[in-house]
Amino acid sequence: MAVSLCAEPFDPWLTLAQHAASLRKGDHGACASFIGTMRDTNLGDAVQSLTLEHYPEMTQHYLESLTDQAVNRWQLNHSLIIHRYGQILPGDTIVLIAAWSAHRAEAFEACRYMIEELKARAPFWKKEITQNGERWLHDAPSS
Amino acid sequence: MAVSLCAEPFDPWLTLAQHAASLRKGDHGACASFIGTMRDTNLGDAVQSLTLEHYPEMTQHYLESLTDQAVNRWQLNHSLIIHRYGQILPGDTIVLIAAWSAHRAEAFEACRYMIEELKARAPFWKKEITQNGERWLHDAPSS
Amino acid sequence: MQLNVKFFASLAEQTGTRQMTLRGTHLSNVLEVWNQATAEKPLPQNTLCAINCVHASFKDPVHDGDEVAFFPPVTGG
Amino acid sequence: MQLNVKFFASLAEQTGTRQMTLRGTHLSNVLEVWNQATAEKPLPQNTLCAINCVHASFKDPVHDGDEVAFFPPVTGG
Repeated sequence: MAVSLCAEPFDPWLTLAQHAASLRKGDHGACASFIGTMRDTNLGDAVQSLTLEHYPEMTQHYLESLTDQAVNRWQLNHSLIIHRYGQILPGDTIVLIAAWSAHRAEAFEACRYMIEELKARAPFWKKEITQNGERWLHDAPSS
Repeated sequence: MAVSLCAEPFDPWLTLAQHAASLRKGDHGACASFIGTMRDTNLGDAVQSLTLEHYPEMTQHYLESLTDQAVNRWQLNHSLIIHRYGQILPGDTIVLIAAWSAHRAEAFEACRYMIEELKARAPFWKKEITQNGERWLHDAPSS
Repeated sequence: MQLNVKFFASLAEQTGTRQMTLRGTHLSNVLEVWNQATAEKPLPQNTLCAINCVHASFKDPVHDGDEVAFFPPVTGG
Repeated sequence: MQLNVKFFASLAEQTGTRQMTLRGTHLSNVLEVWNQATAEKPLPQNTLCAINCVHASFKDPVHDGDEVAFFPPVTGG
């Protein structure tokens, strides 16, 4: 089980490949993964970059407890949560979630649970930088 | 949108990375993927290998129509279905499914839909080779 | 009338046939194709069929030149 | 009583403060911490809070040495 906060761009597929390679072959039958990526438009505006603020001590603590919740609820061989913070550009991976299990239902449900809970509760805040200036996403009308 | 049948082992993460790299940066905000992998035990028995028979003309046709169904139902930037056939060893990837979309709900739903439909309807048949001989999985009690 | 008939997986083993061509006899639906192709072998429970690579039911009509396939429940993925 | 108070994102901008220490006054719950720390600024709708890095509600009690954080709805992922 791994949780990581990341200030620099990372390659989500390479990261997934490395984690998959670290698992014993033949143990898991399923891996469900989710990658959230920065888009270059939002709410009809071109977005040049994103500043992702977070509450470092709480983020780490929250994501670890989220992992524990998933592990307690589903039989997982491995799980992964990686989240960027700081300056982010279009095309950058913002979040990577993955769950390995014997069977697909557990892998899918754990992966979906972790991203939905993270979106609802993890202390991150996005500020978009557009041609018209900056805006906090939590102040913007939801899409 | 891509469908591929594969006689040889392939690296699912490298394949995903290549497809992701072929997409325009900033267009998609979400990628949900599923990888099904051969386990070395099933129904309490050690499994040495698997022979995956299929109906080649129908498989290709079926997987293309499955892609069409997903594309008609969800807004996808890209989708991917890759399935092995032939001789398969523990740890080998059997199936890879991925869906890229602007938002996560569509990516997750399309990915889950494609794997569930594939499991229920795509013309593949697994024969397990164990120490006690061979067995068709469709004759085995379901796990 | 000519039909191309295929059997897969355990059905190919049970019938001892992977592929055969039926010629001459008029057959109106998939079930009649099964009966003719297998010399009236009992149809194993849960057997599925396809006409020209599309899932079908045993009552579906067949036409000259069709490929009719029989197979057990699928277990891919 | 000593409390460490933090504000994040738009709340840090609105209050002009990211971090402050409250000393001396006895405060019994999170809402009282807000009022003291912001000199009774109105609480923006949907403001969230945490005590010692765990989600909390505004009625939750605070204790000497606690870190109390205020932040707008989260938008990560």
